[in-house]
Amino acid sequence: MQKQITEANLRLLIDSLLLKGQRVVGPRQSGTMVLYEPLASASDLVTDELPRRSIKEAFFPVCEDLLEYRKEGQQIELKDIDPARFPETVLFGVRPCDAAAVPVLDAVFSWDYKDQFFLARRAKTTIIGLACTTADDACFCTAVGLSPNDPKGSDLLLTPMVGGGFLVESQSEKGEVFFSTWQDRFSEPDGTQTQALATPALQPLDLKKIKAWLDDHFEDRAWDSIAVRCVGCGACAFVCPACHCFDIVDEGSEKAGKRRKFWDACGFSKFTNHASGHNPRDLQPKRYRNRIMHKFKYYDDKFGQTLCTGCGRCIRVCPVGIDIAGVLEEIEKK
Amino acid sequence: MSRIGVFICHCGENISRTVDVEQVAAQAAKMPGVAFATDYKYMCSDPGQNLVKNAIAEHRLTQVVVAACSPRMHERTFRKAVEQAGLNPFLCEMANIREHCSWVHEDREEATQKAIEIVGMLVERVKKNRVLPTITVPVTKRALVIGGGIAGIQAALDIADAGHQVVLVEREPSIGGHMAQLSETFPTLDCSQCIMTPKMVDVANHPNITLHTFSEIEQVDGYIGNFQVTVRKKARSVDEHKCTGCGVCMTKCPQKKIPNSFDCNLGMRTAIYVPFPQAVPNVPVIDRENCTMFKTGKCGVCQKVCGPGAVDFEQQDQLIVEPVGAIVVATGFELYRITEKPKGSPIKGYGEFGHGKIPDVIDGMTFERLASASGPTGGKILRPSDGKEPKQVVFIQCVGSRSREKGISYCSKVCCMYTAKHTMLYHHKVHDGQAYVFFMDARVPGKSYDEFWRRAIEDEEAVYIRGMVSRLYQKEDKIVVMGSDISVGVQVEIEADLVVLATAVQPQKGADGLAQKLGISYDKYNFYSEAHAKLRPVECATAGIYLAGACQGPKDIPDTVSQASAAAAKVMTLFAKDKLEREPIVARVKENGCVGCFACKKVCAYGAVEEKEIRDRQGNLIKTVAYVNPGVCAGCGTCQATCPSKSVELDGYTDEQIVAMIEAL
Amino acid sequence: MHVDKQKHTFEPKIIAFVCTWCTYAGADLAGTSRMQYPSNVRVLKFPCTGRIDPVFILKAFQQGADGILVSGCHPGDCHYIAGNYHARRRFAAFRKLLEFIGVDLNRIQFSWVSAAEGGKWVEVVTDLTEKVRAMGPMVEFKDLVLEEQWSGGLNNPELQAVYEAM
Amino acid sequence: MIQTIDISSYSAITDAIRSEARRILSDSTVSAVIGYTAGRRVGTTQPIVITTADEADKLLFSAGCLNDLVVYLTKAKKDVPKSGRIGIVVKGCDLKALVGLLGESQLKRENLYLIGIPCSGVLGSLLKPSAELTSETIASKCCECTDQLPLGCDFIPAVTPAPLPDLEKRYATEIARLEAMTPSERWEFWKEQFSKCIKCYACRQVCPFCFCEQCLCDRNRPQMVEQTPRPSGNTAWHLVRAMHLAGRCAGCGECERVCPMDIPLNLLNRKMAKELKELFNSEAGFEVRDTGPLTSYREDDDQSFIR
Repeated sequence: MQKQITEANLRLLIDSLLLKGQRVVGPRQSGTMVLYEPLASASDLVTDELPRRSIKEAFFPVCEDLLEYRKEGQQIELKDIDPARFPETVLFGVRPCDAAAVPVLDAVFSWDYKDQFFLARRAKTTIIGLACTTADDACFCTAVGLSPNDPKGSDLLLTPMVGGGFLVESQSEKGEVFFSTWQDRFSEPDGTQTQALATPALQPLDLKKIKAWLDDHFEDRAWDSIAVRCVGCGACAFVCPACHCFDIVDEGSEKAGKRRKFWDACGFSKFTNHASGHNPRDLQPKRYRNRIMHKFKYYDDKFGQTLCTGCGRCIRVCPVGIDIAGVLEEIEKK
Repeated sequence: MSRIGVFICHCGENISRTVDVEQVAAQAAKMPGVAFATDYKYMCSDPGQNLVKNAIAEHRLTQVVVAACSPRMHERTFRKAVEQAGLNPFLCEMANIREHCSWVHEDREEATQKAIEIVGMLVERVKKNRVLPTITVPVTKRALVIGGGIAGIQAALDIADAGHQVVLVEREPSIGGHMAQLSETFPTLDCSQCIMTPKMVDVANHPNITLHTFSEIEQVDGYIGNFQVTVRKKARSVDEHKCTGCGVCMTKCPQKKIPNSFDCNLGMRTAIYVPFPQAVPNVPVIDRENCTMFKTGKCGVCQKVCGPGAVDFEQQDQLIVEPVGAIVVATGFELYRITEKPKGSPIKGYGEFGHGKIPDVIDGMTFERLASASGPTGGKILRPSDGKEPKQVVFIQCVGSRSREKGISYCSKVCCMYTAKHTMLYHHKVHDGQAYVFFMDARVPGKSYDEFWRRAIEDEEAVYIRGMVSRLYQKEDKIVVMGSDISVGVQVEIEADLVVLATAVQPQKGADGLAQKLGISYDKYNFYSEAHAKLRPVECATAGIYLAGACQGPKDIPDTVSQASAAAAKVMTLFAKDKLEREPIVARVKENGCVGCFACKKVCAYGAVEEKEIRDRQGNLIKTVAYVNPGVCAGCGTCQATCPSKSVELDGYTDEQIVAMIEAL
Repeated sequence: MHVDKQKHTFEPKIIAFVCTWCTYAGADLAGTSRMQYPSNVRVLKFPCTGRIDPVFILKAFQQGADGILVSGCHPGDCHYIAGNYHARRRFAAFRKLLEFIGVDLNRIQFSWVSAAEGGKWVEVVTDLTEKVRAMGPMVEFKDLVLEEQWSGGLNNPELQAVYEAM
Repeated sequence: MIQTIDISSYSAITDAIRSEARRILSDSTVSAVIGYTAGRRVGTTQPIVITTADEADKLLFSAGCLNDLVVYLTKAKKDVPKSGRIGIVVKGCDLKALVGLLGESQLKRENLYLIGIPCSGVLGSLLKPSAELTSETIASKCCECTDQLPLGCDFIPAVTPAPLPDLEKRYATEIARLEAMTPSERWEFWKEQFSKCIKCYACRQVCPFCFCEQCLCDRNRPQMVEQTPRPSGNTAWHLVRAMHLAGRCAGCGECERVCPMDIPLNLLNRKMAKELKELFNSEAGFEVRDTGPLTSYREDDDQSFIR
């Protein structure tokens, strides 16, 4: 279904949601950065900048509690966290490269083990995407088969129109429900042109060819030269909309504490460190290889999807200028 | 899970009066990991200890917390009891609920609550305690004594007499040190050489003493009980085993005009020489800098006249490795030189005393040689410039000493006494002469010392002037000494024939270098530091190294000999056991995490941290890590707090134990 | 000496990190001398102040300490020669860091208390306890423990509003 | 007023680096050279390790050469070849870090060939890489730089860096601003900063002094610092790091530059450097120091804060 909405109505809609007690998350200025954060009012919404971190944390928080424990005498008492407590949330202004990562995450979190924490949040969330009209030199969604107005993952997709306002397309049942709930705010499309979409500079990559090379080159000296500069931080993984590795740790004291789940990154030297002290990925090139392999081969093998949406965040934040698009181009040329 | 036993002591009523011990026991029983908790009237008594021992067996306890008095009081008692019950003693901790609780608080409720919390902290701590085995270190019962002055000689003889092997190393060609240079000694005025030379001979003849003269310490490895000391035996050019000490070489040597430093350069010696006639060993040494043979390649007279063929121009320095278990450092002192302003040292020199350019301004040791019957003048007091007998002699005390502006703030301790002695010796030898002494104040404590000083003034007519000399200068054949007498507030000017400066006592040159080799600490003047100024005055902080004599601070002969014997006694205490046992509270390096930044080594006051290479099976160096020598580590844990990755851990005070206590709060 | 027995509304938690040779012994002396002081202090014994890691202080604040005392041997008296000299530098630097991030330095006392200074121990502990009691609870680190990133929290203020609406 | 910074010397420096790298690689003085090369995006660079003379032309120096390459010499980077002598391009600030590592037994001078850069400044960030170098875009560390010309290098291009214009000392200003606040205002400031942290450890990984193989903060027995990226653990982590760097940090500012969450981390390090200078007259420089301010002591150190 297609509708359109004026800028003013969009803001009214957000404020209405907030008034209703709904949690609304969208890009907002937070200190020096734009981040996806709960909005206090529609005026918080920032639509002209890609947030520094991706939307994945709405379903897969930086850190969350899984359970609480308490010990007394010889007794141990456990208390689970109830996922039903997660609030209904509307995500506004999600970029297509972020929204597209959500179905990718769905696959892994609902695979053999159903991650109740992820899925509960996911079920209670409506994603309202926003197509891009500008791109910088790190953007490369078009190179990995997506586009600046790709509807993947969005329940509703907004596309800016010439002269203001947005064209709105529903992409799912949740989107339809949202339309019907808030029908007063939307109007039928009047044929106004949408603005020209962003045009990322990088040419489309041949992901099949890249995967074919990866299939055969687990051992290859190229990894050394590609990854020699990697210093092993987790910046790329943490800003990535699709990376989803996590660790679990008990925090607190002998007497009481909490079990927590928090982001982990395959670049960390301790990521695959065994209790024995042995580490199969003992050097950085092996870790970086895993990053590329996981994104463009393993995930594809298992779920038929690529674990990269071309948002370019990792390129922007990498301390040592590693450019995943450049790496892919290099592999494609081999 | 742990099965901890908690034992609450009433200490008669000392604890139970303010702490509800039953409630503490009841609360302790609920703490996670506690399997048994009880209280008892006197836990340290035999029945109390048996209660602990029985409970360990009955309740299969894995750790024990005794809540009673200070661990400083009874930790040993309970650890021993626990050990008797079959647990490692370090699995027992004490919670101090007496000194830190019942005795200092009156409110029963508050005190009880605090006692419960203290017990809780120790319960958490003891869970993280590890079994610690006692550390034993083998002991090589052989001592090294560095320095052959009276301190080194005394220490060597004492240790050797106790039946242990001693290696005595002396830098000069002969042992004897400064005491051999002295004429008479205070306060008895007995002849120094008469009491010194028999001891030197004893050293030479002692079956347990190996003597290396003309030798220096090259390198020191190892630790208490197990040092490996490399001694450089400098080329003497005379074979010690062949030489008979007949002295013909010296009489025939054509180089006869070399100033003899033993005589403070007043007398002359040959190029092949013994520093003084009573030298031990009585084996000459060739001074290669002044020997014609070494300078020009022509001469060789000594070699030709030597019957036993002992002269060996080809001799090389020899490196000898001596394994020893203990080291006594007795390197002595030297006198402050008014001419010198050593770089990097606080010493500033004495321009106002002529910078040493006036020949008749001499130091105390030079005066000793003038007064010595075996000295260059045969015991006559004759001034260096023209050999005349001085009729007016000015002695100036505290030259260098106690003078912050000149760089030395300490008192040299011996000068007041030896200056008094000098005035007497002078008066005895030059009956019509007059001695003047400029002094700040007289520091003469000690048995018969004050009497001795008074005698110099009252019987021997020395004139003591309280005040400092501001300047002195040569005027024809006199030295004009300008000073002030502050007791009467007038300027004084004396035309002296000879001026004797009581210059400060300083450590030997190179004392800092030797300290670095030994890994011992020293103060800003390079005096070696004792482990504790009062309670461990002869031990270095570095285990197995002891101090004797003036290398540790200015001392007179009686103090030096006392300290030398004390150091020897410490060595004998160490040697009384075959193995050294010590509490296993030492730091341990976790080599996995260590990256070899050696911050631990930098902060270790004991030199316990060594560098250790880790190699793979092919012998390739993987990394260099720190290694803490358990024989040397004192267990302060400064290394651990300094280590950024916490790769060194102090047993008994691990991070786990401490964090557990904090988290129990 | 009798401490005024009035009850206070707030009793601070004071953690003392002390060396075993001087300050712990000084505290023992206070005990054997039956001196009285507030019961708020909990003593952690270390071999030497040189062993005290600044992390322990952070940890103690996180665990709810309202005031912290670090005490050891007077300069020159260290049982281990120089541990207290190293500690002195370490804490000179660390307190500057704490001050810079906004910890009120009145909550941290450093002192030299020898084995003979039972009286000084009582004074130091009493003064610190009273000072911190007047300052009120140290809430900064405790509050931090409750803080969450927005996405992970279930008890954020903004969520409370959401729950109330539900 | 925005001033343009003169970096006209950088093309001559690039030429000089290339020819020197070519020379030392072809005559086997070194087995590898660590330098900068161009990135795909205009104006960006990335570190590169070259091992043959043919690759020398890949090297360059520009205002985009932000990295402190010294991190590649540390044990944290096991995969960089360390056999034989290594050539490395260093700016003055980088060299101070390298000197610090020499003092901490992490490197041996004889195994290094230092190519010094007469530096006129670099950009503060590459988020907008094509920016021109001006008084606005220049890195904060450059505003307080006193070491434009590194000393003690094996090779320095014969170029005199243009003196930097009088730039606002941003760290000094910011430290003074914070110092003037009340403790609770400062706490609020840092609480907000630290709460942003996601524990990606980029600050640690780029730091030349974070060469520990086993970071204290990765340990869980005991857990000295909470591992999770929550405000509490974040605060502890940044304080521990500031403390571990105190007296060692050479001021390369990499931690702050790479922080994806814009936490002003170097502010902590600059503050500690300032305090240690005042307390113990100790600061990072080009002279190798055997001990740092926190691994040494003086008997007469200040103890006015001790009762």
